[in-house]
Amino acid sequence: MNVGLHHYLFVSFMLFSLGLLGVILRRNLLVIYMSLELMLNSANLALVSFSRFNNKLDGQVLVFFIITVAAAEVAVGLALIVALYRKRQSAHVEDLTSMKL
Amino acid sequence: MNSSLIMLEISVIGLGLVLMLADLFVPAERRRFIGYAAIVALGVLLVTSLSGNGSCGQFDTAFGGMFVNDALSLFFKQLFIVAAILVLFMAAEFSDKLAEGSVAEYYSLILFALAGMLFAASSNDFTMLFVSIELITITFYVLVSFQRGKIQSLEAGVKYLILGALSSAFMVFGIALIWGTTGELNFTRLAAVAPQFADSQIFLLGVLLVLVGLGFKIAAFPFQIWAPDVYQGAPTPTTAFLAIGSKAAGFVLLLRVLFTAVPGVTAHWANLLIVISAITILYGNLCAIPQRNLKRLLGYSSIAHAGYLLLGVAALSASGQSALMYYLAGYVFTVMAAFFVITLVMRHLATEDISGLAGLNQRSPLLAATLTLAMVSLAGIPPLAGFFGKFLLLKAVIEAAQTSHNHGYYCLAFTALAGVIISLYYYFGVIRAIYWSKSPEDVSPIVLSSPAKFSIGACLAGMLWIGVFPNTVLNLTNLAAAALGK
Amino acid sequence: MSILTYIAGWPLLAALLLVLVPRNYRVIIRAIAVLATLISAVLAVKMFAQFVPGANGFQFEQQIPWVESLGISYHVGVDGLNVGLILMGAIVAFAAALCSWEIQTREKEFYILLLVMTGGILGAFASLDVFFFYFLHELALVPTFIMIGVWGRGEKKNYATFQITLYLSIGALIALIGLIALYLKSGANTFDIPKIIEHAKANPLSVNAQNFIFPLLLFGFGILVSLWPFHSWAPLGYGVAPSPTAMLHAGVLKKFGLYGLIRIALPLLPQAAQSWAHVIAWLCVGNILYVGWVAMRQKDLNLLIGNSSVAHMGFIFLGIASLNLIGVTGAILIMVAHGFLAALTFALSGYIYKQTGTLQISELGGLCRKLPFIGTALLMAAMAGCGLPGFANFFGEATVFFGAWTTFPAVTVIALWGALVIGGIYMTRAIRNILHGPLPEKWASLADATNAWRKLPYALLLASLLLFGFVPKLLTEKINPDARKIVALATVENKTGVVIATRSSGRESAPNLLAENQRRLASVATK
Amino acid sequence: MKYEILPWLILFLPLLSVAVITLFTLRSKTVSSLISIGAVVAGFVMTLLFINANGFQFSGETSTNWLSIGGLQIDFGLKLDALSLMMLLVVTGVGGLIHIYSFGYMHEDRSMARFFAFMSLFTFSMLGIVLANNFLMMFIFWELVGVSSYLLIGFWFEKPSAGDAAKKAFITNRLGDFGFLFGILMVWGLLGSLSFSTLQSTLAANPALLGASATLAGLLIFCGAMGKSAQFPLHVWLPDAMEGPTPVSALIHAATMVAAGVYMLCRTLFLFNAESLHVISYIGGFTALLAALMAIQQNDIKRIIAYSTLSQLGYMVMTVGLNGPTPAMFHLTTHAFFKALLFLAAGSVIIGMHHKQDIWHMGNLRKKMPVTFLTFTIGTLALCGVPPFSGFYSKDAILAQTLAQKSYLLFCVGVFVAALTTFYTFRLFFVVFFGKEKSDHAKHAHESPLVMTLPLIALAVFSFAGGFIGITNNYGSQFTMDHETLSMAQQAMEPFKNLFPMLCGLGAVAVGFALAFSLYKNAATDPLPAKLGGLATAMKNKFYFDEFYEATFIRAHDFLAAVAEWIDRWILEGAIIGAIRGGTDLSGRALRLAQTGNLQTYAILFVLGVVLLLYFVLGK
Amino acid sequence: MEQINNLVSGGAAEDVLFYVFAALTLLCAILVVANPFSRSPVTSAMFLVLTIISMSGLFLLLQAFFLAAVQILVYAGAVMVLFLFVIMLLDLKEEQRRKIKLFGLIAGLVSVGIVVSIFVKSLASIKPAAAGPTLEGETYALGKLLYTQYTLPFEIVSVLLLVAMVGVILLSKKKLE
Repeated sequence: MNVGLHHYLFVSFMLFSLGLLGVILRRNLLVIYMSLELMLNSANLALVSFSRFNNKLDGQVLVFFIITVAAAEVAVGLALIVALYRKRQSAHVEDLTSMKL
Repeated sequence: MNSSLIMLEISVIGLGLVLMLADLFVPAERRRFIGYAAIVALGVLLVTSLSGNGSCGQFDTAFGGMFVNDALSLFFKQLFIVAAILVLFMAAEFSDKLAEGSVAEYYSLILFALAGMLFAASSNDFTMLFVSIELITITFYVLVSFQRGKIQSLEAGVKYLILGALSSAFMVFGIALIWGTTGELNFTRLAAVAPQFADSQIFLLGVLLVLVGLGFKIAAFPFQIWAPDVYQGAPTPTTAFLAIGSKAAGFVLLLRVLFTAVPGVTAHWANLLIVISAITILYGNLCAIPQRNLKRLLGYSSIAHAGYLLLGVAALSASGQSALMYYLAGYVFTVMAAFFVITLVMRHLATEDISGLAGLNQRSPLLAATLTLAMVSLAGIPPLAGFFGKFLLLKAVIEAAQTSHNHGYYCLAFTALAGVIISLYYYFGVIRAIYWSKSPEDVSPIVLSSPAKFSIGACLAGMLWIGVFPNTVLNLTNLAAAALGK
Repeated sequence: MSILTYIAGWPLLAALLLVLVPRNYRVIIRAIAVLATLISAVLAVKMFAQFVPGANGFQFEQQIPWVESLGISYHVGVDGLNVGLILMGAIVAFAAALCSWEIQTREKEFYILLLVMTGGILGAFASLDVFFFYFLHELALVPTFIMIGVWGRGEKKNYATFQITLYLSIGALIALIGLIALYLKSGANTFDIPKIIEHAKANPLSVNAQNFIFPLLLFGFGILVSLWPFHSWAPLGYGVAPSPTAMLHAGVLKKFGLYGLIRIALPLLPQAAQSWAHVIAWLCVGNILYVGWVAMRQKDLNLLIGNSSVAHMGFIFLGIASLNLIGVTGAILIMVAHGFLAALTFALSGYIYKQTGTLQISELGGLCRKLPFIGTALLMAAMAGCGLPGFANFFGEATVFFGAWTTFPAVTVIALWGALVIGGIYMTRAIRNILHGPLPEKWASLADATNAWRKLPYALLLASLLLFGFVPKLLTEKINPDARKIVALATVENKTGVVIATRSSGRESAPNLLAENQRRLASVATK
Repeated sequence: MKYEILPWLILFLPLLSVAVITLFTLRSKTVSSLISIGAVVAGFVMTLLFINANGFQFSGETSTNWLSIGGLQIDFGLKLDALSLMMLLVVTGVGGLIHIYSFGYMHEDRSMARFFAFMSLFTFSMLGIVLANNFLMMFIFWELVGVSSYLLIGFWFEKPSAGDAAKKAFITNRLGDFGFLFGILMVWGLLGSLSFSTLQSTLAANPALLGASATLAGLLIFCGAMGKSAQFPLHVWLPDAMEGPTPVSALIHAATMVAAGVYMLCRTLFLFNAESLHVISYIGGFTALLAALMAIQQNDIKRIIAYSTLSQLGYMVMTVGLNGPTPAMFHLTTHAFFKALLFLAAGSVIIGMHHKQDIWHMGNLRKKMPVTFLTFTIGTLALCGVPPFSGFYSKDAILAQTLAQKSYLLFCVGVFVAALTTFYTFRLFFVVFFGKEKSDHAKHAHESPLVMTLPLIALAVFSFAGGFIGITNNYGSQFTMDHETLSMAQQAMEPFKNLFPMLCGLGAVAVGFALAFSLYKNAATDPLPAKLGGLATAMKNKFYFDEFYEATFIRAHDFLAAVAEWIDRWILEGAIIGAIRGGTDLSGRALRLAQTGNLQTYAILFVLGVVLLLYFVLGK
Repeated sequence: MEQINNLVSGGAAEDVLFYVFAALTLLCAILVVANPFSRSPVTSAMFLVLTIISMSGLFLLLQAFFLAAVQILVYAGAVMVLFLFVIMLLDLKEEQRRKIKLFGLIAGLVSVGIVVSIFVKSLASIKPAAAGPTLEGETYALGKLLYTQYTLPFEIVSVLLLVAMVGVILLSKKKLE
């Protein structure tokens, strides 16, 4: 069987799900953040494969934007996590419960 | 290429840059005036955009149909600018709580977020949708965690960051699927091809994932979970802007996606929207009942209001959309008024608990009256804005029930009704705390600066004006809704 | 500008004015409130006097477009149905303002709310536009909640406020849904009541639509009027409410739902009204009999009055349910009469509370000795409450009985029992325990209402009751022509052939209905 | 009709007096009482003027429209005929005398002005009943006399017993009124009119119009009379009503109001069919018997007279039921004279005794209060039916009527009651006026002032002569087509036309007197309980009617009230509202638990939300 | 470029490479999320770098050369370095082995399972492309598109980067007034 769109999409879906699983299960903010990057990347993969099989370039442009935005997001996010760590000496999600109910 | 269409956005971004630079040259003790300068500039922009000859007034598309100026975008842009002006006023009052060196940045970030919202209002393409939403969201990450000295602010920032990024991931994936199936990113062109894919699972999946992202922005069930924490932790002006700007941006995009891009799909989702709207209303209102923290209370209440606003979406009609926008217009002034009072009270008392409101009418009758009226308007009681807005929304829903013979709409109307009644309980709780809880020993008066008085007055006037003379706004929203249907 | 705009407008304007008056100018605050309501009352009397009975259409009309795209306009006008109500409302408002001397904390806010409430009520009754009708009612309703919550008395205050807010909001909102549905279904694309009715004459609503909308209006409005079994808020709320609020709400605002049923539901939803009439009639039994019993058990004067006021609503519903000219006219008569009566009783109980600090019936007794004026007034009010001739209530109730007799004889008999016997029992028991008997020593220092200013509200309300009791024609000749129109619309025959027996004139049709009546009577007799 | 304005003035002058007294002269006892007395005396004079101008044999109506709604036509109209004119004379005449008497009787009371206001209100209402030309108007005044009676019974409201008695009277009357209005509605529903004359002509034209419900309608209307005239089973209020001042008892509970029931029956006699009349007559007879039995063992001077009133009312009702309106009205009129006289005399005794009312504290008063004694004697003789006192004639007419209607059982009852009446009246008479003084008060008793004794004397004259001054002529002309007017001598000889009933009546009087004389001539205590045992106790306790009603009617209502209140409190308010409120609050608190503050939970919930959304749309 | 192009041009080889890269990507991704041997964020980060690199391999297979490069440069080169830098900076210890919340675990697994099943189910609805893939890695075309049609988003993204910059500075400024 030839490798086609379905295969790539399957990988992309699995990647997305793995990322999701990471977000849900891991407790370290940084790891969660990495999992989020995984999810974004899965979208990239999907876009690129669609782009390839639909013969349209717009998807790749979108990927370009996604990568840029992701980079910006990571920068802000990491700065935030660092600031938080300085305050709390922890990057654990469970320690972030000063506001609830 | 009608790049002149984006003059407004360019001006706002430029203004943001100027403010940031101005910071370098203005002495520290006068930085407050940077904000006032920004307000004046925005006021000018508002007037020009209102005039009809300004960039917003030209109804056209640009950038290959990616950017569209129509009555809808015009309405929302005006709404965003008004909101931003009021937030800047609030920020000026709040500035002593911010790190001293970063006041100007705070203003300029507000302007950048505003730019994102303005772009969102004109988005007619998923790329635009994505980047404008990201611009708003990332700016808000910073705005939410702006009080670095306060753990709650940072915590709120992180929560918003993670969940925001999560929702972005879903949305991006959804966009990928939509584009992958249809090959179109442009809303208008998508609408033309979408009918072919109406039963394509993967296409529907894509649309749903986009809705997840937008649902997050407007804090609709089941993506409402972040709202209370973030509202509570964020600096109050940010909260206010989040409650209005971010939410409204979510709604304008939701309207565009549902009614411009995939109207055929939306038509089948009446029940989905009904359920989401109903649960959102109930969730927000029910959770708010035992709430004692004012900002958190407003967080829950904003969830409930997202639900009310969704009534207009669920109605799937022009009158529903028009009602939604009308409601938003009233909501701007109401929520701003509420947060303004909270800002000032908190600055004075350093508490966010409702009990802190005790004796407020002795401290400052104006603030007490303003908060009361805001609560009354949120509860939907005449003659303030909230009443007529709810009236229009209910009307739209019942109209939908009658035209579509879907009894779910009646259930929705009754749920909304139940929500309104539940909400009376906690809104009146706030009023009660102001007027008839035991006054504390010390009832030192809260002194208001004249800009604060001015902006509170403006909020009150807006609330009353929209409630008592609905014609002007209603005509605008009707036009906007008509533009959406085209 | 129509005189109606002034009647409703002065109190609202005065409320705005009060916002600007510093709170320590108490005399001025009171004076403004009293003056504004006085002006309203005088204008209302003038309007009532100038009203031409039986004139075609509405009088003192005024219409200003408000939201054209929805067909909403500020439209006021009176015909026989509301002319009496507005008069009653204005007089009661004046009396309530006079009685507000008992409020001694946060007076400014109280008077503002009172004036807003007054303006809202009067405006709602004058309104001929469904939207404003509702809008102004809400405007009047909210101050009620706040007044009860802030100035209420007793330890059940919070609970009562909660319950009254909950109930009335539910009622109002259900009615709102009904009204919106009606607006949409009518297809007239206007909220203007006369226009909708005109439009519906040519394009009547389908029976299905009617059967959907009517219950919404019935129960929505019914909750506002404490229709059984949605009544439990009323005694409780009135039990804790400050008396001016209770006067205005029980006396005037509560009539809104009934007025809405007559003004909107009957003419526009005739078939539904006909098929629901028997339900209303039997719910009245709950009001009259059941609540009457509940009233018998009350140990608190205000709760007793509150329950009796709920029971009175039953008669009005019965009049409406009878769907004939006599019944509907009687219903409106009671609405006016009960307005004065409820205001009077709550004003009096407020006085007693102010003097004694309690309304527990067991604690009181023999008050007639120390409070001859108040006692006599209370006695007269109680007598009016059990339907004594000479007071306006009697003719209302009697008329309702005559009207309902032809359609619901069994219910009428039960209502008679409720009115004459049960009403008599609880009223005389209350008098016996409050006014009669030896005076407990602790009340030896009570002071009667001595100066004319204090006596005025009670005297005014009593005089109104007596005036309409002796000369009911003042009202009936005004109500009659317009009630006839409403009834004519409400009794349009149903396509399916089920005709609810109605009769506009007993005398002419007496022989025709003989057989039917005899059958009914036989069934009553066997019961 | 000449002087059409006069009836209106007669009716409204008392109302005017009420208004003037309450609004202006409440402070002044004398002025108030004079206004009130003036109103009723003027009424009497105007009645005479009117009769003088129009004569008795006259029938006319004057009316104005009060209210008219579609088929409901309510007039405010006055019906003037022999019946109402005679009643006018009784009400204003006897009433006037009682008003004058009250001026003396109430002189010490600080609320005398209020008293006279109430009295005027009552007079107004009573006149309204008398003059009413339609059912609703009659009902209105019916209610108004009820309330004035309530006010007057409760006049000394600080006495708990007075308050209770007033309440009881009001509620019992209300029970009767319930039936009355029910009946009115029924008649209106069937005949379409409320006016007496229209009804009469409609019914005359088509007697079957009332159809099957004629009996029911008749009995319901009789219910009104049952309440007002205190007929069994609604008789219980009248004895208690003696808590009011004595003039009130005389005016309302002897002469006028209680007679209103009989008057109403006579006024609307055309409505009743044979069955309903039959029932009415038996109820009347039974009441007469029952009340007479109860009277035997009462010790309160006023109560004894009250029971005798009950008993006499029973006579009247019985007679109406036997289709004898003329004898009934005749007895009503004479009864008004002598019973008012008895009450006023009793009042005089009470004043003399410093408000002691127990007859066993009195004795030997004939010396101390000669005028009172004399007039009381006349009243007693009239009540017992000793010729030639007025009671003799009217009672004889009644007995004759029973025989004429061949109602032998009721005849026997009538005769037996006559004997009982004599017995208890003379028991009272002997114990109060003869024997020894049984208390200090009795020793120091004194005669009443002239303003009180003069009305006594006036009434005594009528009690004596009432039987042959033309009363039957006037009533007869109303009810009998071919009535012939009799001269005074003919009237005086009337009973002798029919000897059997007369002799029976006289025999009964003789028996009763003999018994009373033997038992009570000089008795210091009541010898009867020892002789009768349980029966006496039952009599004394009024055959336990109060207790019975307490246990049934009142208890049932209180029980239902308790049930209703329980449902209200626990089901409607407690369970339903409580559940809604608690449920709302609880669900709020429960939902809130989702907001744990933990980011991970939020993420899970978010993803669950996505799953929910996807499943909702795509899962099917 | 040329070499790689040649390397993957053969259909079978391409398929094999796909499976290799795909397996590598997923395996590394699994190790990012759930590494049975280590819970250190550093390990996760390193595996993420590997994931990204193997993904760019997939990009290459899809003829998206420019993006493959950007992926490595930006992600592996910049973003991940940032991550590692932060991890080092914060001196993060291993994630403490706190007790796993059963509810969280089950809910997470179930929900992700459902998401996967819905995803996979919806895969079936993808219509096979009408024509075979013809798109080659046209960097030029991509650039043109980016600077013509997509100018506006591009500019907005630049503002976004500015915001991010400002934000990072604001959030990381040492001085706290």
